[in-house]
Amino acid sequence: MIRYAWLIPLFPLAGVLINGLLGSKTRGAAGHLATLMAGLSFLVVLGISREMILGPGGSHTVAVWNWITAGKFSASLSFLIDPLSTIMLLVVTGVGFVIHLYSIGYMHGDPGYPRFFTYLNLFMVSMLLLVMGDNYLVMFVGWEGVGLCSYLLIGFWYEKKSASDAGKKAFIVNRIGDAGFLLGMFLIWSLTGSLAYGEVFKAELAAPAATAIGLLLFIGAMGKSAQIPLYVWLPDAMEGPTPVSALIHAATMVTAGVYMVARTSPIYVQGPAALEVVALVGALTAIFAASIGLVQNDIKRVLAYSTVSQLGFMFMALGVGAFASGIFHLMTHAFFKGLLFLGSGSVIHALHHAPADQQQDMRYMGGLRSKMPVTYGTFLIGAIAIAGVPPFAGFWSKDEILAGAFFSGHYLVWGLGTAAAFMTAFYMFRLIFMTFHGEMRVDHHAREHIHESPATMTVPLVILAVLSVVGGILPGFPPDAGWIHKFLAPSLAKAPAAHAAAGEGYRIVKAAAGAGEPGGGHGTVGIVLIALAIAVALGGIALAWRMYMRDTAAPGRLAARFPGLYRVLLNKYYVDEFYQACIVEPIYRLMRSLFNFDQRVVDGAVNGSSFLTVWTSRLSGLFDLRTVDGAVNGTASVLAFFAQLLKFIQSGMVQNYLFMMLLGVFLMVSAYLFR
Amino acid sequence: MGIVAEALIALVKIAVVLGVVSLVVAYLTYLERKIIAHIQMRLGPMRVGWHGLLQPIADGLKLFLKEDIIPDKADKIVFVIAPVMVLVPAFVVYSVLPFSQNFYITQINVGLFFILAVSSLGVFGIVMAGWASNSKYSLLGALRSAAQMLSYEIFLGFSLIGPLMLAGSLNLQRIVEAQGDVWFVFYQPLAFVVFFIASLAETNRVPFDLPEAETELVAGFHTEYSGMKFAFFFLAEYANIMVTTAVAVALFFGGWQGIDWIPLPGFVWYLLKMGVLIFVFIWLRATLPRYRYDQLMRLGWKFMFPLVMANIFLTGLVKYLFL
Amino acid sequence: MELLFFYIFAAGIVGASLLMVTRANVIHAALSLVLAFLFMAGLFVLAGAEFLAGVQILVYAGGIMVLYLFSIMLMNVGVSIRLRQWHRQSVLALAAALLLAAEIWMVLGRGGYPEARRWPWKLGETPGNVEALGQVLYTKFLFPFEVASMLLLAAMIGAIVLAKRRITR
Amino acid sequence: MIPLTHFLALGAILFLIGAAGVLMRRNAIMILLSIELMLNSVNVTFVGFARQWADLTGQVFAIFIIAVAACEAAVGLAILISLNRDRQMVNVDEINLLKW
Repeated sequence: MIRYAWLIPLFPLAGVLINGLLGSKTRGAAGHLATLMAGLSFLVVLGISREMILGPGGSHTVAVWNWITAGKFSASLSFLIDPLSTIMLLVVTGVGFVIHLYSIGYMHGDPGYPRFFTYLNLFMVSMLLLVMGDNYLVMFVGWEGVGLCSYLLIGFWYEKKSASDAGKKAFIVNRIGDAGFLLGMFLIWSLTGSLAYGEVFKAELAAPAATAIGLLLFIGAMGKSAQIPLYVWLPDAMEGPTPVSALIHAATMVTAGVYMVARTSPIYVQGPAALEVVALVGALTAIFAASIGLVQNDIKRVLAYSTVSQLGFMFMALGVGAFASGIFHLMTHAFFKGLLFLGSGSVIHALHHAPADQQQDMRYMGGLRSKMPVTYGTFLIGAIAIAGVPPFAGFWSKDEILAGAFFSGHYLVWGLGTAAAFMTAFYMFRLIFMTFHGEMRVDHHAREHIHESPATMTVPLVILAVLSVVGGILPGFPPDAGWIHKFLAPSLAKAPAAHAAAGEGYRIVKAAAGAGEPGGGHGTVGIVLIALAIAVALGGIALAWRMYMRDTAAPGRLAARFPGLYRVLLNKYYVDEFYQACIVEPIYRLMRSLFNFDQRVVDGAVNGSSFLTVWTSRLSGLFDLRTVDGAVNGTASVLAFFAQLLKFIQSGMVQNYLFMMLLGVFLMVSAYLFR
Repeated sequence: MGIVAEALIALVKIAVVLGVVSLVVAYLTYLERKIIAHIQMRLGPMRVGWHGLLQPIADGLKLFLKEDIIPDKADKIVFVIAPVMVLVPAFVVYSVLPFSQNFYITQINVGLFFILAVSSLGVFGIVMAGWASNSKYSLLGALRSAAQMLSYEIFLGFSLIGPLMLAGSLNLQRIVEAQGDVWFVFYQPLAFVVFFIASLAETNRVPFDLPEAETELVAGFHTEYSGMKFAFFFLAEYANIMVTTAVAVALFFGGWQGIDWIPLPGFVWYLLKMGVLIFVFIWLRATLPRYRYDQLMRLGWKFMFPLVMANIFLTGLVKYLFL
Repeated sequence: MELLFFYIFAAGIVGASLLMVTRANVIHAALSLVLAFLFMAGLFVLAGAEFLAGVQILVYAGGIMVLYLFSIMLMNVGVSIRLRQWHRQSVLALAAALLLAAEIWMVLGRGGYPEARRWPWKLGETPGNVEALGQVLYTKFLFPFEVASMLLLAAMIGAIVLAKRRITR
Repeated sequence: MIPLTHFLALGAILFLIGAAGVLMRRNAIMILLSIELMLNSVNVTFVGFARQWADLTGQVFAIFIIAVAACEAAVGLAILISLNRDRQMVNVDEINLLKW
């Protein structure tokens, strides 16, 4: 089965070709076709993962075709099937298939229906290339492909200015990250002479080199996975259709950075400083985004900031060396965040008769529980899962991350993470209470149109809800020694034994934990940590209940008491404004000053010289007419001389250019001869 | 055997083949006139010799002795080279034809490819002649023939791929041997039909004689030619007919292989089969009207091209599945 | 013997190409080029590339050059014969070309090429050049081959679009 | 045996004749013909190398060059024909709208 791995991206590619070229013919069938294609590749993935999980596993390379061979450089289009890519394939095709199914209902009747599914399938192809490629070049192709699809899908309703702006923003911000990735790739190639994982990871790198590679690649991951400071595009990306937000901007694409860092873990462990940066950036992002999420009123924006925050958790895990936990969290997050997004889509779908600015605003919702029981139930499961209440999925992975941070001696990271977990629980239940409980604040006109969504939308919700319940405990119990750790172990590097930050404190804690292995999670400290995590989650929920159910005036009072803090949070720490003022504006100002320079100095010089000419000619006209004529003609002939010279180069005649080419060849051969 | 002896033997073979071909070609003109005459209920040439048997020789003498006119405004060099350029490829092709098991001038492993390549050069003579004459009729004839021969060469080439795939060799002797049991015409009827039509067009024969359509273009590309140069064009046309029929016999009708219990030498069988095909050529001329130019192109590109492609595909499929 | 034939063919090619470059009449130039191609086919046979020699005649001489002649006849070149033939940069270009020739001469003079190998088959044998070429072309070079066919298709469509007369309705 | 340098020298000579033709002639058709010659000079070189190493790659690429030459001829001639139809000229140095 594994040798048929090339079928996985081929099915969605067929969908792209059919829907993309014959979209006007397939129209209504486009969604079913695209879903079928996603389902077929999911089936292949299931077959492969059956062999990988139940069978011998191992690492397999499926060569498709030798792509580039130039001198010493060679890259092939070949796929790597190993435990890590198997997990990613399951997530991508599984969640992808469910969301395709959901989109059939959600996008029904949209004028761009076939276009939407073409993009969605194209995204699948790119994401699969990214995940399956066995070298950095193929991964980069996928990386750029998902970026393109993200741009296309955010700006799917391009007639809306905010949507097309958001698309452009995502594209440009990603480009900064991609430049980092590209530089990292160059560095890898120049240091190891190859881009294939197998050969790159075998190479022994000096710590500074590995750190440099790690940091450059992490810049790429920052862009794609929305980490500080390149996270600004993700909240705006919610302008796209909700299934897109669920698939691309929650479950799969934004985790590409996590996957990439995990895949590159053999390099990262050789440059521990890079890992420190990853951990710190992850922790900061987690708490930063979570704090913004506390006060947002747009339902999708809350989820978007939550995504940024959870991605921060994943990077935290990678940074502290708990690679498997990071991937584990990636997987569980794909389940419950996909679920939450789809649930919010269902809510928005129900409210599409409300005024446009109220459809996504939680202040105009409330009391939807009785009208949409399935959506409510599944949404609640997702919220509990993300809050980290056992035995739901989020608990297992998040607890592992926090424990990993603690036991590797990253107390600051652990503290930030715990605080972020508390906030997560709070804002998720704030969202639940504001949306589904309390009195109904929906516009009167839209009230009678509220209804439960059709089956194509609720079935995916139920599927994901089930996964959110069992997706954590099945592979992740017992903590830090669950099945997923054993499965992933061959693909990932071992965490560096003595972590840079792990100093004296680490040893003390290790002694206190009484467990031999770092990150073992057993012993008294481990149990205390678990209890603390549960307490934090429940505390967040309780606080939300107190503020939004029992004492509904409390939030207002709080905002009134800390007006500055509230405004800062509401305005997302003014980061967008900061970028506008510090990066975009200076560029504009530079251009304006250049323009002014051109106007004043250059034009001034020209005008001045003409003035000078007039003046001198007038003067010498009095003096001697012949001298003037001579001077003028002289100037003209000098100009003409240079013009003739320059004209020769820019003649517009092909043959002149070809002559230059021949001269170039001549010079090159000369260089070879007389070197 | 020394190089000199080898060269001498080769020269003798060449002389024999050329002599026979020239003679046969001369009598082909007689045959054509006679057959068409009888089809049209006439007698044909009767005066020179018994039933006009010496007519070709008389014609040859006449052409040989006639004044050789070169038009004033013509491009002299090209005008003179053109007839040679037509005749040479037509004769060169005979060097690889397997007239019998043992009798051939040479045998090369790319024989069929060689024939295609060399016969594709024939069009140059026609184009040169048409252009050098500096006459409207000639130029039109040349343009027509350039487009026509270029197009039909493609179908001609593609139609040969079918038998080629069955024989698995480009060597004509191998191809003939591969037809020991069944002639390829039975395996490849489509290919043969296309080949036959394309060779009609390649040799500028009715119903594809547009380059020399006497009702529109006087005599097409050779309007301005006379005397020996005209004879060259004439010879080349019949030589080409013989070549295409010879190729057809080698590829589709089992070459020199005959019926076992009739003890005839191989080359007799070969010539007999060629004779039958040549008779069909002449027969067609007496029967069919001429195609219009657009009809010619449509027939080629829209009908024969897909047909021959389908034939190749089917042959490949059958060969892959059953052989 | 081989060397003698090589010199004959090389002289033919060079002579015909010089003739081609210097003709005022485009038709004469094209015909000289055909001559050069025929010699070149001979050269290819000499170098053991029989199939290539055939392709050279069939495609180049019999196809592409006929296309040239055909187009030239469509274009009425009579006028251009009477115009100035040489570009203004001729002298410079010639000088540069000669200089380059001298340089290439020097490069070739350095020599140092490895010993020539023999083809594993003889000229004219049946499992020979053609079969081997087909084997390589449809396996190792299948992808370039497909690309070349796509290129031909694109060129065909492009040529039709470019040369077609706009029919205004 | 023919030395490899013979093939290379022949190729270089042909290439330079072609290049000179491209650079020195005004007539567009002459330029196209010269380009054909240049392409063929590369073929000669390829075939020479193929023989030297008894490796068919050179011949395969010569075939590809012929395919490319066919494309070039078709498109080039199509451009010339439409140019000739619109402007009645074939001299390349008169096509200089790019210069102003």
